[in-house]
Amino acid sequence: MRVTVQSAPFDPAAFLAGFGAGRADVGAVVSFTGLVRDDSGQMQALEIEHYPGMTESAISAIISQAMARWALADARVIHRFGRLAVGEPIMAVATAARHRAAAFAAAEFLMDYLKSRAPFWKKEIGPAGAAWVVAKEGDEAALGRWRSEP
Amino acid sequence: MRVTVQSAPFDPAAFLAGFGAGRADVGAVVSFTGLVRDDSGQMQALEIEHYPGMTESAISAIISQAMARWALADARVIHRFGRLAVGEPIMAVATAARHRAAAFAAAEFLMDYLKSRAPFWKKEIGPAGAAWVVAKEGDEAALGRWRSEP
Amino acid sequence: MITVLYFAWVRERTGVATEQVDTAAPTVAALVDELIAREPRYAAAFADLSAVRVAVDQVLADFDAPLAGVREVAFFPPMTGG
Amino acid sequence: MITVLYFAWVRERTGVATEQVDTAAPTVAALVDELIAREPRYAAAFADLSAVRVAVDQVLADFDAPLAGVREVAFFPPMTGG
Repeated sequence: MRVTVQSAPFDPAAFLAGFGAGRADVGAVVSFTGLVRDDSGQMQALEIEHYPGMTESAISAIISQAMARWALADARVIHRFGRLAVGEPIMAVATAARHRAAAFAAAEFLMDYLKSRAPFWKKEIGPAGAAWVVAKEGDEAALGRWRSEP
Repeated sequence: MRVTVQSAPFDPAAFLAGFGAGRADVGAVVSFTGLVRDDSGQMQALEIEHYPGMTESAISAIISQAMARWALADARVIHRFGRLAVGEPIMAVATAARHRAAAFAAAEFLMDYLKSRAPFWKKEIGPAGAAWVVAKEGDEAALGRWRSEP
Repeated sequence: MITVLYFAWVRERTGVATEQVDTAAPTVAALVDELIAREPRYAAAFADLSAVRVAVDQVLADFDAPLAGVREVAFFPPMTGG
Repeated sequence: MITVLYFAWVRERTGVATEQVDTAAPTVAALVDELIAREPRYAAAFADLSAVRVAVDQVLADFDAPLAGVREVAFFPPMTGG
């Protein structure tokens, strides 16, 4: 398991380097990378605030849950904070498992929980000023499927 | 869209390099890498046969379906043939979309279809000889969910 | 003495990121009531409690969580990571 | 004249990867019948047709696919890529 929280940019390819490699019990690696999107064409930057101290422990707890539930061989999360430009990677997760269904499910689980349970807050900076991103109702609802499934 | 079919080993990190980067309309990139697993502890190699000529066109057709269905910004597939050692990457897919649900679904769709609709055949080489991998009933069944969902 | 932290727009309303609060409040909810009674900026921050989340000693908690032995309480909007 | 290809264990049973077949068979199924009638190795390859897949001019097809104008037919087991 590896958790990285940093303000510096990261390269998604480098984040994956060597992950899950050279092991006879890993048949599937899934990665997700979230990038700064600009739907309006007006965004100047994305600012991410976080809760130093709690961030790493909250992410580690989420990863531990996923690793136990899907018997993952490994999992890795990186998340940036500070000021990001449009197109830059915000965060990434990677999961390694025996089979692909587990690797996919665990990566989606990590994303759903990171979105609503890791202490990050996004603010969009545009020409008219700054606006905090509002959590979607769907984000909380997405957690429901992980409670109902076996 | 990029399709690569090769016998040479590939680096999953290099496969992802630059994918989906620097675009304002991409918020989510998902990748899957399949690796040679050895459950028995006795496998000496995996040999993959393919149908030159049909392979690239079959994969391209599957990617085109996924790109249209999820309005993907980009998608990429690499698949090896020939002799592979335990732990080596067999193949990888990557999808880039506006939102993460589309990127995840498209990557799973590509995997399900590549498994049963791209002309590759795997043979496991062990101390007792060689055995063709038998397609699982579940592989064909997995395609069903993509027909029923909207 | 409890360290209280505020994040995102909760922080912008209280005007402070972190402060030491001398309190005997038995629960998070009681602490919030004390803060609201102090100054209008706290009343603004806690005007809609359904929009505020709380962590006690860096673990997500409810407003009825007890404060006995607690060193750090944080208030913030629903998280928007990922 | 049709180019016929065999892959994986179908190829191992026919003993040949590719061959030119002079045929007037109207469908894939009729071509299979012709091959089976020729030599036991074809009968072995096509003993269980439910385990054999076919591609016509490099596109997956059914056994009742017509062969008029077709240049290439391939037989193989269910695919195991990915």
